Parts: sequence; C-alpha cells; structure tokens
Amino acid sequence: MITVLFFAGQQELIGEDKLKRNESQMKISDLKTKLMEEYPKLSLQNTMTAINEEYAEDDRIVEDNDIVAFIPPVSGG
Amino acid sequence: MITVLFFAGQQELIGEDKLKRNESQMKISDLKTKLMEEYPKLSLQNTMTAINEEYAEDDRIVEDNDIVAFIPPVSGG
Amino acid sequence: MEIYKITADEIDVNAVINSVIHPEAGAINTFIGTVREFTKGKQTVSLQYEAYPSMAEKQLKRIGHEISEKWPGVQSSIVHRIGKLAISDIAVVIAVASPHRAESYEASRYAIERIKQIVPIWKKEYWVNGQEWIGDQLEKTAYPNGKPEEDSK
Amino acid sequence: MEIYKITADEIDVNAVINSVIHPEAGAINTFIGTVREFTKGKQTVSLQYEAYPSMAEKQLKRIGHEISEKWPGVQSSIVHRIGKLAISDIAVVIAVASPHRAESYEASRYAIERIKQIVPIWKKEYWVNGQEWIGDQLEKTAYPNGKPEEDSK
Repeated sequence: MITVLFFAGQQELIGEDKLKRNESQMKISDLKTKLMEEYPKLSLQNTMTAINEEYAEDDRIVEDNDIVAFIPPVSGG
Repeated sequence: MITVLFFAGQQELIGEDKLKRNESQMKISDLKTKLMEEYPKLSLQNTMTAINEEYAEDDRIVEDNDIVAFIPPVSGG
Repeated sequence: MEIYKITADEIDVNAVINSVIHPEAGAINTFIGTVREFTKGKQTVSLQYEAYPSMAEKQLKRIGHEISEKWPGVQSSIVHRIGKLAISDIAVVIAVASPHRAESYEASRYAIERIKQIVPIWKKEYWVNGQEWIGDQLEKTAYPNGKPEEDSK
Repeated sequence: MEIYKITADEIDVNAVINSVIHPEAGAINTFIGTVREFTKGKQTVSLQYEAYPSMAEKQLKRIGHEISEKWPGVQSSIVHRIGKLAISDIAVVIAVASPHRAESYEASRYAIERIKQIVPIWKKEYWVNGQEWIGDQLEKTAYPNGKPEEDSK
C-alpha cells in the first residue's frame, strides 16, 4: 500500500488531496501514467515527485509504505 | 566671523570641538594651512571639508558666517 | 537558534531576526516578502499559500545547511506563512547573520532564490474577477531538467 | 513615510521596516549593522559612534534620494545610532521596499556602501587594552581623490 499526495492546482483538479493505492515495486513514471489514465485531465508528465519528502527521479521504484507526493511547480516566497 | 568644527580623532587632538575665527574670503586650503600652523600635530592635508553641511573643494572661498566642518575619513555603518 | 518553519500564524519579524544574532555577527540581512497589490497592472485582492509542510520545513533546513556550507559562520532562519493573506501581509521572512556585510546580502539572496526553486509551497492569487495558482501549474512549460536545479549538493 | 535619522536612542527595527511598507511593495530588504565582538581575532569591548548630526541626516536623505532616482518606486529609510554601544547592539538599520526582490537587495547594498563613503559618522573602538578611532583618522592613506567618490550626482 502506498499513499499519493496532491497539492495546489492538481489537488483541485482531481478533487482529492490524498489517495491510497495497492501498488509497490513500480517506477514513478509508471505510477504517473496509471494516474493520468484514471484522471484524464491530470498532467503529471513534468511534475516533480517526492518520495518520503525527498525529491526522486522518475525511474525510481516506489516501495510499499512509501509516501509519494507530486510537486507541481512551486511558487513560494 | 566663521565657525570651524572638528570631529572624532581631530577633535581629541586639538582638544576643541569648535573654533571661532575672524577669517573670511579665504580659500579652504589656506584656512587649513593656518590651522595646521596653529596646531602642529593636526593634519588636514587630506581631510574633507564641508561648508554649511555640504562637501566643498579645497579651492572654495570661505565666506563670512560660514560653518566650516573638517570631516576626517568616515567610519559609520 | 536557527528557525526553519512553515506557519499559519502571523510571522514575528523580530523573533526571526533575534534567532540569528550572535556576538561574531556584525551584519544581519533580512528579507521580507509581502503581498503586493499590483502586479503588471493587475490588482490582487488576496493570496493563499499552501505547502507540503513537513517536506517544506526539511527543504528550508536544507537551504540553511547549504548556506552554512557556502558561507562558513553565517547563520540563517527562514519562516514562511501559509493560508489566506491580505495586501501587505508578510508571507516570508529570511534573516541571515554574518561577520561581514557582503555575505549577509549574498546568503539572503541565495535563500530566497532557493525557496523559489525547491520548497514545496504554492501561491494562489485572487483578483477582482478571478483566481489562479501561480507557478505554471498547468505545465505549459516544464522545468528544463524535469526538476528544480540542485546546486551545491 | 521615509525616515533618515541620527539618534542616541535604541533603534526600533519594526518602526523602520513599517515606514517603508506600501501596497506596491512586494519585497522589503533590511540591513542591520550590529557591534561585532571579534574582528580579525581582536576582541572589542564596546564602540562609540559620533556624528555631525545635522549634516549626517542630510547625507542620509541624499542617499534615499539617489536610491529613488536609480530605482524608481523604491522607498527607503535609514537610522543610525550614535553614542556608546555594547556587543550585539544595533548601530544602523536600513530598510528598502520595492515591487520586486532584486532591487530591494541592490538598493539596500547601495545604501550601506554610500553610508560608509559620505555620511559624517565616526566609530571609536574600545578593546581590552586600547582604543582607536576607525577610518584612518591619522591620514596614513588619503582618499584617492581627496574626497569620497560621489556617483550619481
């Protein structure tokens, strides 16, 4: 089981801030593809990803219990 | 009559913060020479001068009632 | 004691400044980001900031660590507010203390640029007739490398 | 309302910051100069600042004017303390508000450099075993042009 977090515009777009999914041992890029199929309006192609609060590359494998957060372009400051 | 102001190290050196002198129509450079004769330890060669609170060049003429301030290298901030 | 914090409360500027003062410091640079009413002629009514707080605080701490590596002896604190903000409200405070003034400016500038690169905070702008998440949420342009540039480590 | 002041009292940092906040400002840079305990390994006990106050305030105002000419729309305030100061006491506060952050850093940096060039304020340093007016009072070196450089006007 993994947790997937959405923020800002993406969160509004899918109407959820958090999803639970029975996925693991899956590349981030494959997870992105799966979620974009599920939410056709959602674009994650160029969205950064954090696993357990650290930025991770798209070829990183998501493990069981990981918290995966999609980080759209930031605009703090 | 002119007023001459001294600050910081120069003020300590001559033991005065202010002098009144019966000088006018005199170049700043000549006033400096005169004061350095009066106070042999005082060096004004490279000291800036302000007349009535504005910086002035050494060839400027001091007029009656002017306030002449010698401004040693500043060190604020 | 350095502070790296995301908060929903008003930021106490003095507390942030005081957190970096130390006897070896001669210079303290503070950057305060406030809500601006006009941007390119467009009038902002209010702003809303959202964050991924736990990760954002880690990233702020990381920026502080980068600063102390790049400028040894320099101390920093960064506090960013989230929630709804009105015009002139303070959104972010950065305080940097250093022995000499040049590094205090450089490190402070570095901190604000890094916040805009790597800290998961998002701003939604409310105008009289609309609202929008800022930061190219719709991905019309991508990060050149797919993720923010990470210098120094 | 911009402030350009020489004072013998403690400086209220918030009052200086608040004096430059305005709705068009999105960035406020503050520079605080404090008394540093160690300079090149030498321990300072206290400092004394002296000024030619009336002229110093005119020069501070002039720096503010130069800033608003170089960076239109940028507001600034500068307050410098005089008298005897202890370690970590605040000697000078510069606050600069601007629409965008780059100018707030540039204008603030400009202000502190100009203070060190043209404002008649002098610092006397007290160590454990001595004291000295800082700023080459004995004229071992001269200003290259006989007076401080005056750019921009």
